[in-house]
Amino acid sequence: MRLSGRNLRCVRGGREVFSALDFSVSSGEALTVLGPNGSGKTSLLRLIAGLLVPADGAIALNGGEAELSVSEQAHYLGHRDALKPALSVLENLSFWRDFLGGEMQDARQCLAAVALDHATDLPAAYLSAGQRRRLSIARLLAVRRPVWLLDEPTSALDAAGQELFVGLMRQHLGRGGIIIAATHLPLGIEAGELRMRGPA
Amino acid sequence: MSALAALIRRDIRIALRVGGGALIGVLFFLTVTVLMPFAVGPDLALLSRLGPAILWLGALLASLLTLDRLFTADHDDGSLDLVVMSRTPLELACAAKALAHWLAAGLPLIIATPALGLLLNLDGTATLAVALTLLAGTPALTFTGMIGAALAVTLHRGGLLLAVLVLPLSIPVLIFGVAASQAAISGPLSFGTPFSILCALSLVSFVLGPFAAAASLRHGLD
Amino acid sequence: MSFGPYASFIVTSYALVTVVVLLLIIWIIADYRRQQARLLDLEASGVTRRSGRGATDIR
Amino acid sequence: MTLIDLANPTRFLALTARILPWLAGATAILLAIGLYQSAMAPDDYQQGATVKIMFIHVPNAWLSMFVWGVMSVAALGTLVWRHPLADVAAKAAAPIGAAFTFLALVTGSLWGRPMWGTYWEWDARLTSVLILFLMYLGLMALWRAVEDPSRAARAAAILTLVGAINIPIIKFSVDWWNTLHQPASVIRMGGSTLDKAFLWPLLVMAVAFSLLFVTLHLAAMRNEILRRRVRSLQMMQASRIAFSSEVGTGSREEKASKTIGAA
Repeated sequence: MRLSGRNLRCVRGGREVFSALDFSVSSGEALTVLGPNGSGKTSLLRLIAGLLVPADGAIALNGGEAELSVSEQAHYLGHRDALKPALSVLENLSFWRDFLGGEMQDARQCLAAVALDHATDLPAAYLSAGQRRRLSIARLLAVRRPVWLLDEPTSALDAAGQELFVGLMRQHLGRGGIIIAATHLPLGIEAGELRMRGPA
Repeated sequence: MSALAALIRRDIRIALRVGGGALIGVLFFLTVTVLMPFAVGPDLALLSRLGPAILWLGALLASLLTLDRLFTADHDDGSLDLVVMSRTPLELACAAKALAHWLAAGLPLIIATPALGLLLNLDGTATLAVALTLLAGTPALTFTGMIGAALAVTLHRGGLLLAVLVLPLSIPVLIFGVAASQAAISGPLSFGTPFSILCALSLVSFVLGPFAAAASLRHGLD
Repeated sequence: MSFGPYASFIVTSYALVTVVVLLLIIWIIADYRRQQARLLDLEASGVTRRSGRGATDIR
Repeated sequence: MTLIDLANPTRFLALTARILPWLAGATAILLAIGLYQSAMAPDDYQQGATVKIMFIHVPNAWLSMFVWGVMSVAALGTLVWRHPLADVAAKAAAPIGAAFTFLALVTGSLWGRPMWGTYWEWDARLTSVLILFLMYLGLMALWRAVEDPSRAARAAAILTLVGAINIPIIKFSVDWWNTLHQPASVIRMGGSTLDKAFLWPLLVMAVAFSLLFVTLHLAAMRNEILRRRVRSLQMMQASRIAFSSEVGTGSREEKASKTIGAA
């Protein structure tokens, strides 16, 4: 499996964020996207996720399921955690597992993997920022998708949470997954680097 | 299919839990209807003549009021991104959200109609006619209102703008809804003609609403 | 004892009051049981109140 | 949370547990006496047997206003004295008050049906009660809309007090509006010249229903206190998870990765 972008150009609000950008990641590899604020890290991730349309260029996933688009084979972990405060931890996770579709895992085991298994019936409103992030990470495990697009994944996590997350990322890569992460902090796994220059 | 069922289940759950707004719509409907006689006067004959119109206007405003957050809530917490990335077509997801909204906020309005009919001095037939036309017509209000709710995400504005956008679109539904209930009460038209047009409007909105809303959401993402 | 021509209205209003009051009582009792059960669940999972007493203790 | 915050509701719970059975018993006895007396009461020469509806309508109507009064005092308690139980009392009273108001409305309309020929007449009294009912529902909606009880408390208290000031104004306006449209009132409900034969059953029923309210209110307050305890325990549970996961991550991670890998 190989995820690649060729000659990508992104324009947002009439302003060119980046242009002529190429990247390529293979199965079992991780890529960190580095660069100053405003250099288009988030835009690149959203472009790959299909949430933005490139002004130029194309993104392709070779060796994936042919009838599915890239975005349907990718997980996106953004700044906003897509949790409903009125629902319990388990309800939140089960909903995304059922809705996203694909190869499903047991929701309780996924919560155990992020150390939230004692809080299954707690309303998500009571969770701290770090716990909310853990719950979002559990979503990546609940449905298996080969591409993980992570936007500052470790920002709200404590040391233990980061360690736990590194383990989960290693597992994902070990199964032939692909990770692209935009981050300021070292991710904790061996990864290629893509430096965004920022607006010219 | 189970993906859509999960979406409908989640939306209904959120609407009925603490903090959800489903039952506030009914309360609004009740209040608007009770206010009318204070403006019109307590003349029972007059009220029973105006009754269907009052109930329809109340239901229209109530269903519009609760539509406001249909997509903006999901947009604000990032859920909408994931809905777009799912393997379910966005059109179907929109339809499921509208259906859930109608079940949680539209259906209670119809259940409340008989009690309000009593206050407006409507007899059994008239109340039944209004309830029936609301049952056929409120889905159309929800599904056309959904277009406005999707536009509100694109424009980062909701509230009054939504009302201004959607109210003109709901004029046909209002016309045939009130016409059908009046026909059942006093004639001279037969009930069937306006009622079948009302049903047709609902069916058209089932097709048009999800497509327009999905298109608007796709372009509105950033 | 006869209620005259409007017996149904009298019976209906008394019946309705009975039903609503009973519903209120049932709701309050059910709510009490539910909260009590949730408190016991929480205590069973090892969460206790800061004062060191059980949350269900009333004394 | 200070010690008094905890101690007060705890003492309240102990007190409630002790007096609730007695209250319930007293309510049942008084209700039985009241019902017997109202069944034995003679027919009114004008209204016939329908006067019997008065014995349940008037207590409910009285309670619909009395409960708002209780809530207003509680609202003052929340805003001025910041008594920890005040908000609990106000919140627990609202659904009960709404139920009594609903009953006042329905029994009033059933009482009026033989006189008016319709179930609903925009009679000044009934209309005022209807508006009171809407205000109860609005207040309940306010409590439901906000998840955090301490934030909802002040908003609800202000609304309750505004309502208490507004209710007489609304009553006056509705009276004025009503006389403007129909000069002669259809009937005078429960006029001031009540025969002794009606007065006694009515008084007993009014006291019985008031006791019923006190009983239900205390029980509902107990539920509300327990609900808040559940909430604070859940929040403690949430914060404890963060703590425990920090301690035991190493082994937990290995175990978790095995289960996920096998799944």
